[in-house]
Amino acid sequence: MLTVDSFVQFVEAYHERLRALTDLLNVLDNRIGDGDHGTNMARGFDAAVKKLHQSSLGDLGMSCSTLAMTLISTVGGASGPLYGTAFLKLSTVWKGLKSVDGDSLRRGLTASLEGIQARGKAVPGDKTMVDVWYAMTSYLHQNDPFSSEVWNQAVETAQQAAVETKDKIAKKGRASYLGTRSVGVCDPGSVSSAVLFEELIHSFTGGALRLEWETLALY
Amino acid sequence: MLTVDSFVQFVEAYHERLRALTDLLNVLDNRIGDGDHGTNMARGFDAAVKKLHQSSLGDLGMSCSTLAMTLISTVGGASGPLYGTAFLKLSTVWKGLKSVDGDSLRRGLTASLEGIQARGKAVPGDKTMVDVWYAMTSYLHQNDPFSSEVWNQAVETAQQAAVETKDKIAKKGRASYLGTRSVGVCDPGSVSSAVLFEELIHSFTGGALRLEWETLALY
Amino acid sequence: MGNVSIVLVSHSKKMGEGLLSLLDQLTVGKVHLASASGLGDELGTDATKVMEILESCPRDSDIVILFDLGSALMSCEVALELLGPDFASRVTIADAPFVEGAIAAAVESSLGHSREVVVGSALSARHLVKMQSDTEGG
Amino acid sequence: MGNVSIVLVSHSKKMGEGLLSLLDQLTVGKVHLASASGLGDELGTDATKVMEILESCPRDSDIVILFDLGSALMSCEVALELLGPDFASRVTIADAPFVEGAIAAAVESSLGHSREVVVGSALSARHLVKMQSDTEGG
Ligand SMILES: Nc1ncnc2c1ncn2[C@@H]1O[C@H](COP(=O)(O)OP(=O)(O)O)[C@@H](O)[C@H]1O
Ligand SMILES: Nc1ncnc2c1ncn2[C@@H]1O[C@H](COP(=O)(O)OP(=O)(O)O)[C@@H](O)[C@H]1O
Ligand SMILES: [Mg+2]
Ligand SMILES: [Mg+2]
Ligand SMILES: [Mg+2]
Ligand SMILES: [Mg+2]
Repeated sequence: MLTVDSFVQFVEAYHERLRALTDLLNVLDNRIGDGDHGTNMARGFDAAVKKLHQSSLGDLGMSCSTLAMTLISTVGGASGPLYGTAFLKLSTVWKGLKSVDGDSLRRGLTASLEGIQARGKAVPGDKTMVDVWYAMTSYLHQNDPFSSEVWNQAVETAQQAAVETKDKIAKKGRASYLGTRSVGVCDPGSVSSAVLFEELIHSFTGGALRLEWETLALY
Repeated sequence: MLTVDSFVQFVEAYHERLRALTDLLNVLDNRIGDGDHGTNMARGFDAAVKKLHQSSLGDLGMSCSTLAMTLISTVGGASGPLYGTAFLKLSTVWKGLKSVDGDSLRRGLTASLEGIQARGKAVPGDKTMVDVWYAMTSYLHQNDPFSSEVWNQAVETAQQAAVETKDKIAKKGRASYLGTRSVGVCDPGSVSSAVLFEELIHSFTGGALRLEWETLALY
Repeated sequence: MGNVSIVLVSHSKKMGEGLLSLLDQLTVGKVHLASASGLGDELGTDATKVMEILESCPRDSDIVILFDLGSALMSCEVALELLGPDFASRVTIADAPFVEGAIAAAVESSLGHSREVVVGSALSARHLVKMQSDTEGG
Repeated sequence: MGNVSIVLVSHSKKMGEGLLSLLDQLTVGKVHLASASGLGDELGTDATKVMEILESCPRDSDIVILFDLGSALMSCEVALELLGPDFASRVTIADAPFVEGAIAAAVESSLGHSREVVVGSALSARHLVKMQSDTEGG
């Protein structure tokens, strides 16, 4: 179950992870983009943590829209409007709710995926964060009812989808400028998305898996 | 006859004319371009006078190339490389000469016109300075031998060509963005060219006509 | 004042401001021009800044947006979604070359043309021949 | 270091520098990039500055120039004439959209491609679709 408090804890925890992962995400983006994804995400979630702490958050809808507005104004890169759109969609689905269960979470993530795809026009396989969001939501749709086993597997599925972007050719975003030269490096936004799911599910379940990342295998 | 001294006097005199005409040329350019032709030309010839005074000018070729180099680095607008090219061509034709006669002047101006056309790809009638340079050189080719009457007529021919650009549609330069809306205003570069010929011929003949300009009829 | 405002959305504040001054010179006050470029002084775009700049355009004017890269486009689209359909109906994002499209659009707007014509001229800037071979003559 | 240097010639110093920083971020030191833009801080171009910037490119590199407006092109052409035919033979001025062409050119150069390929990609940027309709899918 996710409440306003555990949602804020998720954002805090994800922010910590991003701080630790900034260099890795920059390196990945440097290889196939412009080298700023780690910096962008850390800056955005740094601002988000501050903003959430300052705001009086009545419900999860408000929490998500506050996060979204912060991201669209502070991340700077493509990931800003994309993650921003994801949390705007969540804020619509979770409007007025003080807590959400597994069904609501799945419904929310499905709406987010649709939002990300409408925004960036990417489809699964294009070597973008969509690959991870799609893998995550598909897994949740195919594995009802939810158990802690299912949540753990969902997190692993997301990681696997991120790792599998390595061998793909980027079709969207800056990495697509490189065409086939984008092969051999994981998509940075996919990695940041998989870690986001780790932390989101961890907060949601109060203790799902946190995964090991073989960072050197990512590029 | 033009010598290094009378060439420098020409540049000085033209500079004075440009200072007096800056606003008018800006207004014309404002109506059909970006409003800077007067400022551009005044800045360029201001720098040119200073540069010519500082330089030891062995011959007319050097005088013209010094002027040209100054114009291409200080005028800033399209007229910079265009007038710059004109004087570079003159410097080639007049290489090593301490003085030039009417034939040399005509040969030089003909080469300059070719240079301007090669640079800007305009043809007579496109409502650019080419209209005036073409009218001037054509007149000189048709009116041999040179007499003071011929030089006076040449200057009037140049002015008339400038005035006649008013009813034309610009095909080159910024004014061409306006299409038919460029009609009704004289081309600023044609006006600055006609005045240049007034001063050049005045220095060359030691006293040819200086014309009245009905400035209010230009736009 | 033309009825079509021109808004520039670039990743670089400098690039947006530089282009703005070029357009300014060409349109001499006849068009409302604005830039929502950069993430502060960093490279990036900020959808909330785009919203602000759009909202500060004259209310009776339509708006044409020129953007540099796909991620700027996404910020524009988020901004329009947040401003709502009524506002968005006044706005067209032009899929045009940033500089050449903006110049064409600004000139057309300064001539008092409609949003449709302004957008059309921006799109046509794709086909603009900036270099002319000698043989083409005129 | 790619064998093709990219030189930007804009009327606005800010616009040239802004685009340069965008290219810099994309090519992360793999390409020699330079801007010969503006007339000092004023709007305009300076052919002697273009000459200097061209001369300061690595001597073993070819050069592709992107320019914003026709008058910038004329300054480039004067610069090449003054540098002479040997130098000019190493240089191509691309008739391409300034921003989109420069990005495409810089990326291709960073991949080590030849001047021909770099210029080709700049020219193709004319046809770049920056906005994609939803129905186009991938
Ligand atoms: N059109 C798109 N659709 C979905 N995701 C995208 C798209 N474009 C970029 N991304 C995601 O954004 C990430 C890059 O984000 P970031 O580096 O912050 O922005 P930028 O590319 O503007 O520098 C990519 O790794 C990819 O996952
Ligand atoms: N392609 C061209 N060929 C010939 N003359 C041109 C061309 N483009 C512009 N001009 C001349 O240059 C003048 C404008 O000069 P100026 O205002 O100084 O430059 P800019 O147009 O770059 O601001 C025009 O009035 C016209 O006579
Ligand atoms: Mg990036
Ligand atoms: Mg970026
Ligand atoms: Mg002008
Ligand atoms: Mg100008």
